Amino acid sequence: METDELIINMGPVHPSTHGVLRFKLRMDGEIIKECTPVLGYLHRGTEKLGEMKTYLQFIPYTDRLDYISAMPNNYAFVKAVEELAGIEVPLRAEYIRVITMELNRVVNHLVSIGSLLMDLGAATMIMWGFRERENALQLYEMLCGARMTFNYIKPGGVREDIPEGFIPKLNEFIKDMEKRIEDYEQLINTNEIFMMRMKNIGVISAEDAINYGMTGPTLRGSGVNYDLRKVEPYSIYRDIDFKVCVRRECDSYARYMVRIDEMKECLYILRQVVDTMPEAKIVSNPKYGIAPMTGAPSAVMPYFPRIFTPPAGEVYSRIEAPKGELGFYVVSDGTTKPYRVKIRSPSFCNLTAIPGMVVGLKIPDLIAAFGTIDVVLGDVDR
Amino acid sequence: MIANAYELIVYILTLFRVYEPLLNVFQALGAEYVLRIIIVLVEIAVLFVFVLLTVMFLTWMERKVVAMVQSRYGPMVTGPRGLLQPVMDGVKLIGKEDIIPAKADRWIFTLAPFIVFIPALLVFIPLPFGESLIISDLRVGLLYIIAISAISPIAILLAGWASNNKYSLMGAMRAVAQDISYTIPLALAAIAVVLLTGSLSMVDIVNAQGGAWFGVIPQWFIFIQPLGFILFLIASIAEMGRIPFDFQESESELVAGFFTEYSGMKFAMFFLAEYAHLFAVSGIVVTLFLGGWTGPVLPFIPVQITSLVYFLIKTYAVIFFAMWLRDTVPRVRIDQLLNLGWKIMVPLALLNLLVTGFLVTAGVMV
Amino acid sequence: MAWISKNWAMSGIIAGLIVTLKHVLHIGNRPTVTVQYPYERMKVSPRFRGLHAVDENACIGCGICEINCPNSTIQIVKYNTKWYPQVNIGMCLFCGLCVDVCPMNAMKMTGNYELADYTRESLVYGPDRLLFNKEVKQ
Amino acid sequence: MNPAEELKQKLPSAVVSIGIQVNKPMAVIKKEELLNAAQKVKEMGFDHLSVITGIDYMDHFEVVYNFFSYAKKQNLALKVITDHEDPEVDSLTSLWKGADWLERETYDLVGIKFIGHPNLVRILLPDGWIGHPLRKDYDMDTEQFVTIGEGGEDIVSTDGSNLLRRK
Repeated sequence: METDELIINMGPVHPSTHGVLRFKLRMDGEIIKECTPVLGYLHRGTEKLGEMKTYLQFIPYTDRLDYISAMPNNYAFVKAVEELAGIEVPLRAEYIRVITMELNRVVNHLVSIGSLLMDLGAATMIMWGFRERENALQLYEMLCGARMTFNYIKPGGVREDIPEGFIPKLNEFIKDMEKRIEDYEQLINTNEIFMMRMKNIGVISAEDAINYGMTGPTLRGSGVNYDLRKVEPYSIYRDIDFKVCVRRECDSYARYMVRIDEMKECLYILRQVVDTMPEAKIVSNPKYGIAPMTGAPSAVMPYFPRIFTPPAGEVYSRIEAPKGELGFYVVSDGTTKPYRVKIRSPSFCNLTAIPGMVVGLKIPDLIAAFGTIDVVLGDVDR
Repeated sequence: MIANAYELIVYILTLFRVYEPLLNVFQALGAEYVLRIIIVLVEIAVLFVFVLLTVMFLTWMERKVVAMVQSRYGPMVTGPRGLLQPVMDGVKLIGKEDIIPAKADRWIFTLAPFIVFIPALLVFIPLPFGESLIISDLRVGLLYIIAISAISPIAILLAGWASNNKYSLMGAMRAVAQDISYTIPLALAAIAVVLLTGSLSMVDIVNAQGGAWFGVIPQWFIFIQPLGFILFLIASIAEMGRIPFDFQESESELVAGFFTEYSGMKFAMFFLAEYAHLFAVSGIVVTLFLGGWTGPVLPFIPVQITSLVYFLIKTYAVIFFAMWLRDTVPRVRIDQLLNLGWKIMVPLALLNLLVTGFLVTAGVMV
Repeated sequence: MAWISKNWAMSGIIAGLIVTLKHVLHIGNRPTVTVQYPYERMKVSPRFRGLHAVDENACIGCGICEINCPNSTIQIVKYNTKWYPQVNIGMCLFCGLCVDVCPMNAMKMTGNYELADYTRESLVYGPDRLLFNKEVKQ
Repeated sequence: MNPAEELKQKLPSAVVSIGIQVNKPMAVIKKEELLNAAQKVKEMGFDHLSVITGIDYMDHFEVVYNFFSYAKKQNLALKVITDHEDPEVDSLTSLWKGADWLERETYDLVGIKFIGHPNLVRILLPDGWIGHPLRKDYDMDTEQFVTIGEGGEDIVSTDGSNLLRRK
């Protein structure tokens, strides 16, 4: 019997490609022979924009990279700039930054697990995830006035101090989340169908994962004990007690479990940070700002640099974003605008591994593996 | 003793003293058969209206159950608690443009929704909704039901092929593979019930479950055939094509499976057929294993009404289970599904059949 | 047999069914959380970054917000003999940089988030729609 | 001894100079010796290629490779300087599979050719895009329009008059 290979275009509009990614699949029946991701449908030229905008104007654009977890993006860029200019940050600002970033990690993993489960056919989890995410977003709204695109972290500090009532609400959120994660685990972790779908699917060995440049939970799911928060502690992570969640199974289930464990670890970190937060209400470095002309400190951050010129030089600085290693390569020529901004986005580099992971599997496996890679197309295409 | 819905209508008409005059009129015209045809049409119309209303209610109920699981309200705006939402959906779908893809096979593409929809209604003919509430108590009722529901994969294949879309075709192929591999354990599990009753008639099957042990525990076949019940339930969920076995659609993999290209009223027909199927299969599960319409007889209320209520309560319980399961579990993979069907369910069903047959022959179970 | 009990005992699925049933029956703190949007609204926080508002008395029309806006959303236009910012909401990122840089604290952001409109032109909010403190002047 | 010095000791011919790039050691490598140096770097334990950055300096291009070693927890940056006319460097895809897309991206946006890359085509922009956007001399004023051809390929043109456009 004469058979023919089937070419399937999965995407750019497909329910489970998380946006506008397109997979060109060469199929033999249900089996994938070759998978070619086609990117660029969401390319907005962020790096070029970085050359056209001042340092401060570029921060809102970093929000739009990985819009599920925007706070680490803000921080990664600001950290690069701070390293370049040698700015010191008040301790309280660092604590606030860590709170926001860890909160964002929880949010990111909720969305990630939820959309993974929805792709597998269980629509409940994403609604539960969004239910808890809503509480976190309300916290963000309280903190900086925006729910997803924050523009909150600034060179030398943060935009505003935490408002009254934020910490009790955060504590409530942490308490609530701990119970909810138990629900998730009961719903998903031991579900036989889920295990059938996830175990031994999308296997990538530690060597391969490193070679592909995968980072974040996807790498830790392959058994590499690597977390930039531990390896190159930035901000106040040096003083925080937490453990790196590693799984050795290398498959999709391991990556999922890493995310669940990381959520719990995040809540642990949040508890610590809230308990040990310094009282002094200084959240920005007064050396790098001008007080407003009206004299009285305004409601918004008083010492916020209006014109900001780091010295000429170049820096590569990376942080552990929820999806992996997020790096900004910033070249400054001593003017108000960066000469070159290069974004090393975790989604882009993690996605590199997909074609190798899925050959010989079926379409449902591609979806399971792709879901555990956890990409956001804004981050891939930039 | 009123055997079926025709006789029930005749009985009601007689009760109101209109049947005799009507019969006389038609007999005078020498066209008695016209009256019969009219009565049959009336009962079919009543059935179809009932089924369609149930289907609309089920779409509402599905959304409500999903919403409750997911901490939401579900539809709330149209009508009380959003009860009129299905009507609005219907109006919306009728108003949609009816798109036929340029390279689709027009005739088959148009025909397929009807071929899906009609068997979904025909299944109800030998299904007893209550004491004497049955269109026709076919002596091969169970066989008829299994045979009729085997038509739908053909229609799905037609729809998938005619759409000229790769996703549709893959969805259709999956649907056919799944239907074939699950009709066998379904039928085998049902045959075990037939062995117990010695009849394919649905009414006989219900009547066989009418008694009670020690006057308390109803003699439902679920207690005699627990394995058969589980197999039948799983196989029928697979037949219905619902999560965890919704391969024909498998939204996140194949966009919408075989009805990717359908829109408007044609899409609505697939949609209605799906829920009609859900209702029918739940009714069959109830009839075969949960005692059908049997239940305690209440005084002063006609047994037709109480039995219908019992039947509907049990059926909605099964439907709720299907919806509840749908909100809990992910979808299995197609090859895992076929493995489950052929390597586990078919042998278990055969084993169940063997043991049942042995016990029936030995006279332990009657 | 061990394989069957491991894979087909369905204990995980039953555990999941229990969790979802708890939600259906609202057992344990599991309320319905939906906010029925057009009929009920959530309260936005005081810091919410919505539509801009300009203090008519404080604004000096210096144009610093115009310079600092990343998307060139703001233009300084003449209105009632003075110069005021005009904001094109259709391009606005709602980043709040204009609020941060205003030397007179004249620029504010309100909690108004229902900004959808039928035409692009009506998304341009001129000083007549942005200014507050109008009554003080008269 | 930091890794850049170690590299200079091992491959004195390849390393032009060494320096510090904000607390990360950096070595400037001769263009011809890049593959050699990368091989050596990998042997030294730098198994994680974090990012490849191409920078247009108007008169020359720089390609910066940032490495990290999981075992030693050290950073190292390699920098290659190419001329502006015909920027070409060796591809590292044979050593790091992750370099594949990073190099394609650099080619796409900066226009640096990687010799030996198996599939050096544009990755983010459509095929046939005119110019490389992250070059400083990229023409920002020319509008380019992408349509999809019969075979599904991208067609880039500068004439948008026949397209349906919003006002």
